[in-house]
Amino acid sequence: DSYVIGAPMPSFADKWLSYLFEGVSDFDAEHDNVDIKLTDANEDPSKMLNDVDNFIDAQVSALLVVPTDVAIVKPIAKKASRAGIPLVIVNRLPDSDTMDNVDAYVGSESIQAGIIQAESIVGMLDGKPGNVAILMGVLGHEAQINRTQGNKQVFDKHPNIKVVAEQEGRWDRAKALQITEDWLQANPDINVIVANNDEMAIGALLAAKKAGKTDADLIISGVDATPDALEYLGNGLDSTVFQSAKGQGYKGAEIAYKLAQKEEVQKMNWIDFELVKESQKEAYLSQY
Amino acid sequence: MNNSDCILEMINVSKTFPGVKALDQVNLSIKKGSIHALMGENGAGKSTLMKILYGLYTPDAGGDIFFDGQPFTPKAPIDAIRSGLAMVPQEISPSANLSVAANFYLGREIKKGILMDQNAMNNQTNKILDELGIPMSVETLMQDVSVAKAQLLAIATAVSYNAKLIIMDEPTTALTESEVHQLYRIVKKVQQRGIAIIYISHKLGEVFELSDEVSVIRDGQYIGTKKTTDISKEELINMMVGREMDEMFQREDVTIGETLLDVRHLSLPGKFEDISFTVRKGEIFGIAGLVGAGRSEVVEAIFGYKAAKSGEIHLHGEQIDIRKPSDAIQHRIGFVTEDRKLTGLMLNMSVTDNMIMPELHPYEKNHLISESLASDVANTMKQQLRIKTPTVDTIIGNLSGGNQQKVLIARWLLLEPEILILDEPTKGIDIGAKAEIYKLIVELARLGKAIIIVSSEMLELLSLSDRVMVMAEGREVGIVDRENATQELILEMAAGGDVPAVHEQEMASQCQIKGVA
Amino acid sequence: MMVKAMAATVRKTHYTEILNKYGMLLILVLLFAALSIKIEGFASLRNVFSILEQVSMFGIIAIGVTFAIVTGGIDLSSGAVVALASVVGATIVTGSEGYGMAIFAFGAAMFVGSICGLINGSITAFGRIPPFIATLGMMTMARGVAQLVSNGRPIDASSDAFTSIGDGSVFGVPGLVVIYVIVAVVCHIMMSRMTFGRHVFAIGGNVNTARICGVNVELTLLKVYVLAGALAGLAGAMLTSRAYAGNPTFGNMWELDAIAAAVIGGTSLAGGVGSVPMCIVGALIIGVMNKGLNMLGVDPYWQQIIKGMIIIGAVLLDAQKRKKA
Amino acid sequence: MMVKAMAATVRKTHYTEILNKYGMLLILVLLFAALSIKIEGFASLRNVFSILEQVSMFGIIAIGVTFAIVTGGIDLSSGAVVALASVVGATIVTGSEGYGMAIFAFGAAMFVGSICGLINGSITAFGRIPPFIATLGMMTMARGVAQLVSNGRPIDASSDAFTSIGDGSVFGVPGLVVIYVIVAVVCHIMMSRMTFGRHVFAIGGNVNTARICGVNVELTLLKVYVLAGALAGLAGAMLTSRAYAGNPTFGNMWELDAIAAAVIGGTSLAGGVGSVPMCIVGALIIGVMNKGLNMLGVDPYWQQIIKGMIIIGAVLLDAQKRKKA
Ligand SMILES: Nc1ncnc2c1ncn2[C@@H]1O[C@H](COP(=O)(O)OP(=O)(O)OP(=O)(O)O)[C@@H](O)[C@H]1O
Ligand SMILES: Nc1ncnc2c1ncn2[C@@H]1O[C@H](COP(=O)(O)OP(=O)(O)OP(=O)(O)O)[C@@H](O)[C@H]1O
Ligand SMILES: [Mg+2]
Ligand SMILES: [Mg+2]
Repeated sequence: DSYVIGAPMPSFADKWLSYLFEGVSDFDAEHDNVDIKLTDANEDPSKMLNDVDNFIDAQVSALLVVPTDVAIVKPIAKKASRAGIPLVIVNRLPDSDTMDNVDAYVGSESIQAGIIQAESIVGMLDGKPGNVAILMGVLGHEAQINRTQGNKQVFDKHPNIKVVAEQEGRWDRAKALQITEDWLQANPDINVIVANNDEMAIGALLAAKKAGKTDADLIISGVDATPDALEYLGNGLDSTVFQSAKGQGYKGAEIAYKLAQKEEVQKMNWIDFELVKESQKEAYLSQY
Repeated sequence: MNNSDCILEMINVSKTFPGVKALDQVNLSIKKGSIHALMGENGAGKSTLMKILYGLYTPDAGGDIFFDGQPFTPKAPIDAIRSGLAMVPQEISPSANLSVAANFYLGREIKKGILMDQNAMNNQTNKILDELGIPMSVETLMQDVSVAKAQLLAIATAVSYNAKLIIMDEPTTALTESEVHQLYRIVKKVQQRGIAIIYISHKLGEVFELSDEVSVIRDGQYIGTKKTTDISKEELINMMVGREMDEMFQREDVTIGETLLDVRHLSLPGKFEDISFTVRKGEIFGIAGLVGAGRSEVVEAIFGYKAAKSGEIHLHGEQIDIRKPSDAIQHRIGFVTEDRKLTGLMLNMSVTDNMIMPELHPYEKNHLISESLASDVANTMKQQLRIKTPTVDTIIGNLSGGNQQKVLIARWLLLEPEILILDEPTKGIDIGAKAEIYKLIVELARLGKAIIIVSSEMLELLSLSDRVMVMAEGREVGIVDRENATQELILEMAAGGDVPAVHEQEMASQCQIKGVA
Repeated sequence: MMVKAMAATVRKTHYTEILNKYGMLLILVLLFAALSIKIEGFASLRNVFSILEQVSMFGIIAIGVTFAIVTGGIDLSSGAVVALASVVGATIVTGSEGYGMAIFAFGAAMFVGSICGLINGSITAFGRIPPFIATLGMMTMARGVAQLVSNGRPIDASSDAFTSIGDGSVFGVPGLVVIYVIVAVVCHIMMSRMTFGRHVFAIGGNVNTARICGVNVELTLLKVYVLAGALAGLAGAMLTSRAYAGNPTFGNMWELDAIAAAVIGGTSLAGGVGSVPMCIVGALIIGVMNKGLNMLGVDPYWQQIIKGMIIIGAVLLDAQKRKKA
Repeated sequence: MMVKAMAATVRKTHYTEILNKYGMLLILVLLFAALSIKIEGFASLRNVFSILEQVSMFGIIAIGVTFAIVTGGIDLSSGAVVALASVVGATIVTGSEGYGMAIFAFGAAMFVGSICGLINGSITAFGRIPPFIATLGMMTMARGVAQLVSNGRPIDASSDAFTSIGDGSVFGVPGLVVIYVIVAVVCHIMMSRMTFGRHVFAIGGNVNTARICGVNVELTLLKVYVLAGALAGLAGAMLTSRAYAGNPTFGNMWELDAIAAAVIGGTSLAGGVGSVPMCIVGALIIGVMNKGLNMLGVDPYWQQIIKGMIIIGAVLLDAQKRKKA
């Protein structure tokens, strides 16, 4: 038998996701009897619903979805269950009510990334006062909301650490660069910059370099452990958080494949975040 | 204060624009049911005065206006319309995307419930147009209606407002002789209904034919009002320009040289067919015909603005290839187009820019355009043509209609053309300026240039042209020499499209006859 | 002979006019036919409804935008207004169940949209600043307010009554499609048969003439932008009901799709020309194309490229046809 | 008496004209002064250069867009062209070190931009379809190609030679600012003192008249869009050099900032009016505002709302002043 799996994706312009897609494609390439079709919602939840509808119309054997935001999973799950098509959600965890209608989940909890990231900073500060600025992704995105929340949860517990500024860097290196320039000018006390992703962290460290700040002056931390970011690790960037994009993609595809064949699968499949510091740079680089 | 005979009284009305005092304490009284001509040179302030009445401009403080015995301060045209005052503006610009009937009822649509009653509007429009003798299909889009028809429609619209006073600002500039007569008829019909009319015109003939009284303003100041029967043409001209002047232009003769332009069998099917003529150095060549005869299309084709399908153009005895206007400019052909708004003005650019556009390199220094060089030249032109504008940097849209026209003529004079084509060149131009333009044209001819002039003003064509080509329905009817050209002959040729039988023999000896099978 | 030629041109004109008017419809039909041959099940009623449902939201926006464009203006704020309306609608409906609340949420979304439109319209009509700038500013502001209201997060709107509007159907016709059809019919009548519509055209044709003829230009513009805002608000409510949530990221760039739909449908950006039915045709061309490309499984990068080419191609084809004819 | 009155009005005109011309400059100065009082160090040379550097990229785009708007057109593709150019530039420069390669990358980025512009221009000039649609299509296409080329990922561009352009400075003036100034001066001369510029205005003023005056309308439009494309490409290269990477997500919505800058600077969307210096003033108003809001640490939600209000407010203030004067 041959199976078609519909895979609505939130954005094809996102670097981290592009590795996730690679994982999906790898699985596709290894299995002859499955064809996984990816679509790009351009970060538009409504577009994602259209894509889901289209796949349901095309009567795919399973749906593999990385949702644009967790709220959108609810109608997706309803549509899928109405059509009797198994649904796998990857990377972004919807609430437990919604999960009742989802067949399987692969990924992690975004808030963990924020927590891990913040704890590494608490460690690096080692009791010294910290004035933190947070660079956020596009406001309203699931990762922006939860990573920022994770950061704040940790910082709130430490009276020596204050969040002094937060702005929307739109996941974008150039935007983050500009904001950081302005921050450093307005507030020379900032000694920690936490970014919701690595691209913005790189923007921040470029701005820091321009402002003449040295490594010792500033702690900068990102999320994703992209190859670019790993290169900067220890060279301006102090930590990042790895979440296996390829692993999630591959695992998600595998589970969707199994569901398509009506096999039993485990419902929750956790792929945890890992803190990456300079010492582990080579190990992570070799994974790409 | 107010006079019960008068529908309108304006007392000490002034209007200041940035840099221009357009009106300075002007007085004007219009008697009920009379036709009142308003005259004055270009930029005298006639249109401004009327726009104040129509609520388009707010006058300076200090003046008073009484309409139908009541103080009158319109804030917007709708106020004026509601009080019983309607205007046919100088530059009519109907909504081209709407139908005739839609334009007719714009702003006062007939409704049935919440929907418009399209049928009623069509029928009513039809009825009114029939009454006034302007029959046409009321569902035609306005963009497909000729300028002349649009002008008559605008008048019909004004009439249908049930106005007590209608302002007509130069209603005949877009019309040819026959339509002018149609207009006279309509104006008189309107007057018979007891409606007063303010009639602005630069044409003395019209004023004497139609009006009961005539008022003159000069340089924004009120000069006086006279009964038309009490004043002579000379006196009226004197009032307008402030000096003695001849109305009839007497051109002197110019020696005519070799053939410069030779047009052979030019055709653009559907527009004009088989047009052939020559123009010699120093010659002024007129083209006559009714509206829609295709005169404009012929000269547009010669200039390369519209492509002719077949035919040849020879210049200096050599065939030339004109595909686009820049080719014509290269051959030093100039072209003052007929429609100022559509193909003439760049409304929001300065007078200077409007003048120099066809050829910029004479104003360049080190490959860069020198603003001072350009304004110097523009200033010279301003003086030469007596263009009334605060500075040459003024936006051309702020000039009066006649002065805009002068700028456009200046544009092509600056090219120092070998051949100058003028399509209705004196549209909206006052008597004094007209004479100046005529002088200029003759001067150009004396310099050995060839002039082609398309005009609907018979007097203008007759007094200027060495020869007149008459067109009808896209065909060339014949070419008449200066000695033999009479108004009657040309009109007959233009109207029939065929040479009238009675004249045939006579004319065969007088002129070359073309296009007659 | 001349007369005959004239008669011929007159007859030719009729064809031209028909092509002018219905050229885009032809393109839509051809596009649909081509995809139906290529994709099994494309030419099914189910699929047609699905396309209509997907089109309905930005299609409704496009109708509002058409009014604005016909006056010679534009509305860039509609996407952001969708976001704001969705957040407001979701806030109202979240946690409640009844139909009353659901309808109130729809009303509130449209009301919020109207307010945005009122601001757009006032700035444009009374401030005399270009609608491009007025609505560009509103685009930024409305999204900011949407984020402020929602604190940057999606707001659950999974009230059964409310979502049944987006999920349900009337005699097999999806609820959103029903709304689209109603809006289209009402707006078509407004535009083509009512004084308001006539004035909209007059303003776009020549605003000075309209004013001279006593058209209340400011009031008409105000109405136009309020209508456009209200329709964007309605689309926001529809999206919320479809997505079971309001979200400040909703409607991103929808204004461009809506404008594209209007222009593909033959609305002239210079103003004075446009119609609701043709705007629907324009929206359907975009919708059919989106659906077709997805169902064909075209690579998303290529989808964008092809989408751009189809938009340009359709308008180009239409322009060429007119020139030749 | 009359003469005196005239003299008075003439003097009044001058004030009006100055206000018309320099009203926005005044607003810029006031905005800057207000922020300087509020924020320590805002009124420093260092900060001014920083603002100029941040503005330089979309400011250069705004200059190109100004040309397009003056002809009566628009360019919506510039943000996407930035992305494409950045990806192309980064691809060339990645892994290489020499200055030759760096300059080649800049050239290639501008070339790619020009090609996009050439397509925009051809479609607009010869296809006679509205530039809004042509460049909207190009916007989608260029971003699609950028993603295709880069496979959706940022491309490293950390060649020292290349990044030194974005990082370096000439006599204390940041490199990007130097480029901005050069582009501005050259384009200002082109627009105000050269035949090409005069023709651009003529087309925007009245395209029929331009034709009658022998202007090669098609060629001029082509040049305008090629220029706009090349400048967007240049901005893309500058951004790449500043960010040490090319990225298909770069330049998102920059076209709107660029158009806003042009219009705030007094360029009329109806065509025929505009200037490079005022376009710079418009860009600086946006830049100063962005910087000020960031330095004040204004909540990101409120930033958007305030930004929208300032854009509308500035244009509104300008329009009011003119009306009164
Ligand atoms: N909107 C305006 N702004 C500035 N100046 C203006 C404006 N309108 C008219 N003017 C000036 O006011 C004066 C009177 O113009 P007006 O149009 O009333 O003249 P006119 O008598 O109608 O001339 P014409 O016979 O040429 O139509 C002119 O000098 C003109 O330049
Ligand atoms: N914009 C237009 N739309 C439709 N028909 C037009 C248009 N302009 C001209 N025509 C038609 O083309 C034909 C030739 O017009 P043209 O302007 O050449 O006539 P003309 O002899 O120059 O008259 P005029 O005195 O009006 O200039 C006429 O039948 C006219 O009605
Ligand atoms: Mg006048
Ligand atoms: Mg003509």
